[in-house]
Amino acid sequence: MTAITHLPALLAQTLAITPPTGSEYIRILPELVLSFFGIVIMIVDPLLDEDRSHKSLGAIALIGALAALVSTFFMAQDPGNAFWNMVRVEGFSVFFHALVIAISAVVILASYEYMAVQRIRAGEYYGLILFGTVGMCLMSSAVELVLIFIALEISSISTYILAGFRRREAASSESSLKYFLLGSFATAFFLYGVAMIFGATGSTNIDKIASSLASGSVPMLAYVAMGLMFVGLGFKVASAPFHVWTPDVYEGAPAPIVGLMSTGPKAAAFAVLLRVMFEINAPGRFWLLWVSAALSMTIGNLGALVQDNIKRLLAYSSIAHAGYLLVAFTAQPELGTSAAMFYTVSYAAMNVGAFAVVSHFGNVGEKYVTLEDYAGLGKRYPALAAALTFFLISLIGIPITGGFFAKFYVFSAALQSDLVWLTIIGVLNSAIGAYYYLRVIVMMYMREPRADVPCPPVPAATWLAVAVCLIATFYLGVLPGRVLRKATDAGMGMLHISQNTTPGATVASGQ
Amino acid sequence: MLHLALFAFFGIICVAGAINLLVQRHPINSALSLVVVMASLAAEYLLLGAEFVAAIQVIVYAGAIMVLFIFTIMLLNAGEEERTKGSRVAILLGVPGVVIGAVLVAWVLIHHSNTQSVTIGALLGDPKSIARLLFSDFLLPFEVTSVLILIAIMGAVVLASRPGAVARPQTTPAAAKEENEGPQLVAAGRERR
Amino acid sequence: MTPNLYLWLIPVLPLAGAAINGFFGRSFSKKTISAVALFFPGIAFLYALDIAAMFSSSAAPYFCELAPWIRAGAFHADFAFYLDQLSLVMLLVVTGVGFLIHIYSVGYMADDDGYYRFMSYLNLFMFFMLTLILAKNYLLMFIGWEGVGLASYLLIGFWFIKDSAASAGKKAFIVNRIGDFGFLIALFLLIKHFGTLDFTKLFEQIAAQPVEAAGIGTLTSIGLLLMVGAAGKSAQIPLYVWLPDAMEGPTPVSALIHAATMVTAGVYMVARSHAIFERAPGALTVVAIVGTLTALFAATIGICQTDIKKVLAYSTVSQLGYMFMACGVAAFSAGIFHLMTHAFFKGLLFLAAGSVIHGVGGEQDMRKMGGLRQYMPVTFATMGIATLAIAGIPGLAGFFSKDEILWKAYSSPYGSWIYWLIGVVTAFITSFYMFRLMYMTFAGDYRGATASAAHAHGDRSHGHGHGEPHESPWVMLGPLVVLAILSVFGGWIGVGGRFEHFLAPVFQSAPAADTVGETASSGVEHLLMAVSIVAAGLGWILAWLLYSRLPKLPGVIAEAFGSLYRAVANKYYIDELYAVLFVKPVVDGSSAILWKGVDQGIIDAIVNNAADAARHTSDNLRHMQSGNLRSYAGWVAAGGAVVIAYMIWMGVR
Amino acid sequence: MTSVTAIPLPYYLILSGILFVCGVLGFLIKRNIITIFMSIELMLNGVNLSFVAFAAHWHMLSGQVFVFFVMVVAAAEAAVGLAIIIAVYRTRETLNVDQVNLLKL
Amino acid sequence: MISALNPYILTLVTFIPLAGGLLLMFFPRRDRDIKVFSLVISLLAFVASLHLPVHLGSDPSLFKFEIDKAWIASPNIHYHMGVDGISVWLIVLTTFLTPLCVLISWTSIHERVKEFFILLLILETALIGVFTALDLFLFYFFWEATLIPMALLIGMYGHGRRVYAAVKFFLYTMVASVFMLAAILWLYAKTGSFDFVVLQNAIRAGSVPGFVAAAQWLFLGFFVAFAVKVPLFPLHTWLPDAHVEAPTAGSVLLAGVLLKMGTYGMLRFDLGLFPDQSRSNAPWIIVLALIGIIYGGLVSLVQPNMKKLIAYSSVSHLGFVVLGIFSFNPAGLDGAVFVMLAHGIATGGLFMLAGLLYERRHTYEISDFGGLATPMPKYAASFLFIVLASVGLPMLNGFIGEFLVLSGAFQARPIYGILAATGVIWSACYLLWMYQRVFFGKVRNDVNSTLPDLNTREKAALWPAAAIALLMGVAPLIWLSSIDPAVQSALQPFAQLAAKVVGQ
Repeated sequence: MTAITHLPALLAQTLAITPPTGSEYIRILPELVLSFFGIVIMIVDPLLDEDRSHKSLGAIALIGALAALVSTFFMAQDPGNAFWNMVRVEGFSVFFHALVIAISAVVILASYEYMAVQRIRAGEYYGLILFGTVGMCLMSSAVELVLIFIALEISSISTYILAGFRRREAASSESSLKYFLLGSFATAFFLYGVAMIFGATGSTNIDKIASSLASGSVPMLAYVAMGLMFVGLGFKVASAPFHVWTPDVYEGAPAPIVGLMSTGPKAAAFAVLLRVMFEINAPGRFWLLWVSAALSMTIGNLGALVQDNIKRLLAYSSIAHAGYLLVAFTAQPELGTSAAMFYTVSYAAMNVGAFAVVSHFGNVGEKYVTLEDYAGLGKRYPALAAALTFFLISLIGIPITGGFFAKFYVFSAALQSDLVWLTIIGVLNSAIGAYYYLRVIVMMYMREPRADVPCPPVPAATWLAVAVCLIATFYLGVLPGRVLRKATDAGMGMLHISQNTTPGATVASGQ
Repeated sequence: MLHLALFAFFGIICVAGAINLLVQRHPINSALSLVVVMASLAAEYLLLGAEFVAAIQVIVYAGAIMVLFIFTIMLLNAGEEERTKGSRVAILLGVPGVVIGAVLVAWVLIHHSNTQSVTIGALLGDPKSIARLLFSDFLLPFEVTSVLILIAIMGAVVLASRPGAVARPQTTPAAAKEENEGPQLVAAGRERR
Repeated sequence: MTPNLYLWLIPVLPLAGAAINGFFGRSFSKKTISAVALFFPGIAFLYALDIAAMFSSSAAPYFCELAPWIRAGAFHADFAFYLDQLSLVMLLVVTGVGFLIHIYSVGYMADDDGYYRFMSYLNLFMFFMLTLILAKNYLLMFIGWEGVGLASYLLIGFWFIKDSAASAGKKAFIVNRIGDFGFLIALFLLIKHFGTLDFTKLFEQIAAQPVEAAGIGTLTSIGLLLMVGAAGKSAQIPLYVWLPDAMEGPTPVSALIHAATMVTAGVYMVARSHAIFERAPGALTVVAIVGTLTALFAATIGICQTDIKKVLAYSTVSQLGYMFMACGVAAFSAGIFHLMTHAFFKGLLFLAAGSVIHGVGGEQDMRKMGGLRQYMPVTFATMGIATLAIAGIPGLAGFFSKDEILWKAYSSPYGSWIYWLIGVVTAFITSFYMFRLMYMTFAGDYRGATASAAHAHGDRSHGHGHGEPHESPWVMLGPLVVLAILSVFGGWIGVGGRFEHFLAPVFQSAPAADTVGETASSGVEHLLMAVSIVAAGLGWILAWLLYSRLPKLPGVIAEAFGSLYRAVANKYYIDELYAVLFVKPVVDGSSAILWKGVDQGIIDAIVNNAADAARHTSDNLRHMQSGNLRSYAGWVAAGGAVVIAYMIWMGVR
Repeated sequence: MTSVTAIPLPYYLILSGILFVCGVLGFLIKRNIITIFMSIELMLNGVNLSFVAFAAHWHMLSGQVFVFFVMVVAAAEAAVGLAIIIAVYRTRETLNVDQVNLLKL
Repeated sequence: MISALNPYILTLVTFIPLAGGLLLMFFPRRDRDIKVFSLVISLLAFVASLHLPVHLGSDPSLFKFEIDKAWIASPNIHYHMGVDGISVWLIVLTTFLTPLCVLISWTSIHERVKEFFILLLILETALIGVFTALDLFLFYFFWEATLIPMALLIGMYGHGRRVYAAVKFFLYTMVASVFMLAAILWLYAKTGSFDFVVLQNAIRAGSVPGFVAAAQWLFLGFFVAFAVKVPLFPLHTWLPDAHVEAPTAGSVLLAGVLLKMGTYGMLRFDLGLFPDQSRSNAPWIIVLALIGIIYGGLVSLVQPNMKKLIAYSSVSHLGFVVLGIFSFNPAGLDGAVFVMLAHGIATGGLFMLAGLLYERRHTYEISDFGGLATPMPKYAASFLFIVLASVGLPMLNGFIGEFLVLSGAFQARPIYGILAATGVIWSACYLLWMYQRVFFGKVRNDVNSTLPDLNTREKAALWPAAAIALLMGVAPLIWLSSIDPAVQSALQPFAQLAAKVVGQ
């Protein structure tokens, strides 16, 4: 990206192209900031003493993430398209930028201790997180399928690598391999879909595609294209039947990274899915999403019932949550979008938190990740266990947690779209789901501690990470209004609907 | 006519190569047949007038990427793959699914893609016009690929380097479990300097 | 117009006594306890006498609205008391006899370390009994009704160390509950149809009702249900079984609760509800039949009992049968009359029996007694009087009341000669087993073990063990004497229908009863009277023959009628029958079918199976995760194929 | 503008489809991880062809530009993928995908 | 108390315990201080709650002490609380029982004392909240909020198969309440409001689109959630397990208050929002209730375990409540509410007593006891008193309620009353039999011969309950006078219904 600095002049001389204006750079500011800090890390890494480098590198990465977070604010200042309509800055993309960057910031925090305990190369680790975040950010703001594809690849590849970071464990490299191969496999489908949509409409720009599909009869190719793209994206968001990779990968990957990839890339992928499904008013999507949602919820929850490995359990739970999220996609766009966006936020909050706790309990080589190891943690780490309990309660979807409102909005959106059956399947699933989350709580509080499980002190960084997630979850559970408002606005913006005419608004105001 | 003949010729080679990739049991053979596929594809590109693409296809794909593959195969001196019974799902569910899907898609492509023909050089993909496009409309993706490549490099470095290569002092009591591993790793770390 | 007599004081006084002894008695000295326990009922008794003195039939009935109690929707029930001739009689009987028995208990229970408990229970009983009597509405009456049940539960189970006593208490309470069930339903019917339970309002409305023809009408069913309640409380067939067992309680309890007062509550209730019964001939007939049968049935059982108290218990049941017979023929006043006299002589009998038991150190088996007359003459004398009274020997209380009943049973429009016949037979049996009791206990020589083996019996009424039977202290004999006097002269107030006329204002609504009495020629009356006297006499003579002249004979007869004898001796196996018919099925059924079967076998099984099913599907589902990459690719590809197929279908549609 | 030397677009599309399907099948039936990876490349090539074909059909060069990006991505994937494969080989001493099933259920 | 704080009293009463619990979190682990503190807090809440009935005002049929503030703009959730003559007493019941629970747990909880009392106080807040909430969302929130602390109380401090019991309890309620959630969401989706009053008016005005079609399902959605809590006959099997395993305080609150959440919900929401459906569904509901009454009685007759016995007796008693509610007449509803309160006191007392015994002997098996009346007379006396209250002896609290319910049911349909009245017999059977087996006879087990009698703390925990039981029996008007009007107004729509029927 360093090339960018001198490029405009060059362009100007050689091929008389009007170079991008400064404001267009502002519109990709977060990406720039992130890449910059990524590069900084790469440069600094070799200079530092290996033994202690992970601390300082982590600091840099954290600063970078926070800086990027701040820069999203500037980015938000002047919405609009940039770089020949490659990216669009609007409420929607800003929302996801902030979310994704925040996620990686917290994950970086949570990784602090992990770095030390697991003895992982910090430089590449943090660098990859930052670069991966660039990809996720671009996914949310790109309105050009090719750019989306590349961004998707960036975030994916970085997570493929990160998944393999516990290099002493065979499991880690295996999960990396599975994730990589299947990921590329699915990406190929997505790409084929892009090719077909290009063939069908002669463009890969979301708006153009939308307009050309809207005008006249939808060509057959478009349907196939949509199908193929759904396969690719469905894989990324781990929705049934494309979820198969999730448990294995999550089990093998480093815990904080699971926290990241179960939320960050997922959120970005959902952003893309929202654009593809709603902004391009994707033809014939309804039953696709309906079935996929129902399947994901059911498979996820049922699959989790008998899991004994926390990470695997949470993997299944993430499948289930993807299902709940897809319920929102079946609802009317103006209702579903905001619901889905809110869901991504609260799911990120609780899940990252949960994994932060898990990664601490896991200890060296993540030896202690089975339910048995969690016996009696309520006694050993009262506070941390309480935190985990809170996250789990949120995942169950019990009031005063973000998880509750997330489900709540999704289901009320579904009901307002008269999707009674899907809602019933959903609530039943959330009831079933209660069981396996409860198992963890039961383990922590109702069993005697195991002597052989070590309990190292909880470092401040982990505390901070957990606290952030805790506060976020709680805030979303008590005062979801603001975030939902933002989500609604963003969603309307993306759907090009003016505020005052939305059912969402009437809901908000009530009677 | 000639045009069609060329198309058919390279097309058949291409498909043959692809199928050969599947039937060959030694990775090297598969790799070579993949090279064949790519070369013949380059020819197809030429037929479509995408000369620059054709060139890149040969240079980058057949030249760089496939070399990488073969290099790896050599490195890991992978032998004949043994016919293990790994997965029923793939055979019973996947293959039929794929076939069905393929048939359907083919049907769509034949009937529902607008069946207008294209001629040689229908659209000249000469370097200049492509470059113009690449540095205007696709400037951002182009730049972004740099990040992609950066990541790829880092990944390759991290994953390919031997696990012990980076040693961290034992920072937690829990880590003390691994005395056997610890010291020698540290040693390795030093000698790497 | 009615002077406000503080009626509520009468029940509340004993309650105070009960409370004081109950809470603090543990730390009191025996004297204090006795003082408290006697003081309050005493006052109540005196106050009752005072009321009786100033009672004027013209002013009756007296009301006393104390406080509102329940207000739910339109339904009201208050703490309201009510005094008329009927309740006055009951009041005097209960407070009077009750007080005497309190005095008696002071002596009888003196050595028991649960003394304070006992006394406070007795007071508590007085409270509930008086509430029952003085209640102005059925609900308040029901309070007393259940309350006396509670008191009897406590007192029967007073020696709870004895399992038999505990069970007897429980049995009494539960059987009573069964009765109360009927009572409750009756109340609901009343509420449903008349919207109130207040006697005055209720009976006004009912008086307006026509007499129901035979067959089930509302009033009839109400009457029958009330009768169920009464049968439970007053130990009528089929619910009499608890009373004999109730003899496990200390003897004064048997005297007070299970002879003189509580068991007669049923009779009182029926009499109180006469307005209903008079308009429900069907119900009346049932009452009469039940009463008659009970009278005969219980009497026959009485013949073969050897436990002195059991004999008296069955005799009580049988006498209660008489009373219901009276009520059943709408001769309520006769019933009440017998109730009163019975209270005197049966109370006396029990107290005397208690004195006997006390004298022989807790022995209750008559076969181990005999010849006690020289040891305890006073007891013998008083008990003799009582026996004469109950046997219906002319001149004594029992004679008048029983004769009244028999006559009414014959003459009343509801009556029939069958009732009369059975009544007479019963009278014969009664006098037989009563004199049998007298002979076995007092005649001949002392057959009891002189050692203090008695204590094994667990009746702690007798602290210091010694061989010789002995007369009881005067604190016990006093009441005997008083009751003896009452048993002699108590009946005279009934002569010439004075008692009946006194009660007439209450029962005046009764269509015919007394008028018929006049019309029937007094010749018949005297004839019947003679017959019953002869029957009583015969009973006496027979008893004298069998148990005084030729003591061997009873054994021989027993042999002769082997099975019959055994059946009678074992109370016709009724208890066993009930056990097999009701208790066992309920318990086993609940355990086997409901709990183990439905609860665990079906419901929980379903739930758990659902859970297991979920876990099982889940377990199968995991095998989707074979861990093999190509399988995963297979899923993805297949899924993709389905998606594409669906999309194409959408497209061609 | 159809001339004698014209070829119907569907031919190209079918060809690309065949390549793609071959790739998918390869993924499903091949055991050697590297070969599986190659079949992914095959799929990408198929996609590329249809990109170019569509580009010719729409007379839009962007279609050809996409091919470059796809190639770049393919290259990156190749680098990373092969590195991962090496890592797996280190820990497992095998390249048979059927034996890489530590994580399951 | 000053009526100035009327607008805030509900918030105060509801959240005093929670505040206490939060403070407790920062306490040092000195058990004694913790216990004393939580006792003080719970007493404080009790005193504060007494303000409610005192100032309930002339017309208890309306919602009093209302506070209605917008909480969340979207969805339109209000912090809307208010009480009428019915809920006010349930609140007082809760605040009354909690101090007793604290006392009863004084020595029985040894480890993780702090957590215990924190959970207890949180639970109290949730319980009170359920009875105060007038916003369906708020209600659901508190409803669910009771789950976790209760489950934890059972699971952390219970005995034997506590985990199984806790999970069973949690899942039963969870699964059932999601149906309620769905129904609530539906209502919200159609009306855009969670406010009970608003919804009620909207429904009565018939201005809810698609209501008629969905009403039956909505009714069922609510009803199932409540029926599980009650618990109604086929859904009751979680109760015995939960009770047997729960710590004493848990059982007391579970039986005393938690079950009432269900019946309260039926009364307030099922009858309040769906009068027509309540009517049309009444027959089978009543049948279930009757089965529950008899079935519960019979099954508890044969329980070898004291707590299980009491648990099943609860099934029987709560059957009375449901019966009363669905007989739709003042007597029935008055009775139902009264039984709720009475059962809360009596059964709460029974569980306390059982708990005391467990503290001494660490068993609930009836067969392990016998003859206890000799070593511990005071205890026996208290036990007998509570048993009699529970049996429904006149002049004690049990009787009033049962009598009213029965007469109400009888007026609705004689057979209902008759069948239900048999429950009176059963209750006498199982309780007295149990009492005899535990207290009467000789002391068979030497361990029992030296058991200490009640000490002062235990008396302090038990006798208030006994006193209230007596008071409720003698002066039920204190309660009925405010319950009755509220019930009348609750029955308004049914009166109209009947009128309509007559009219047609």
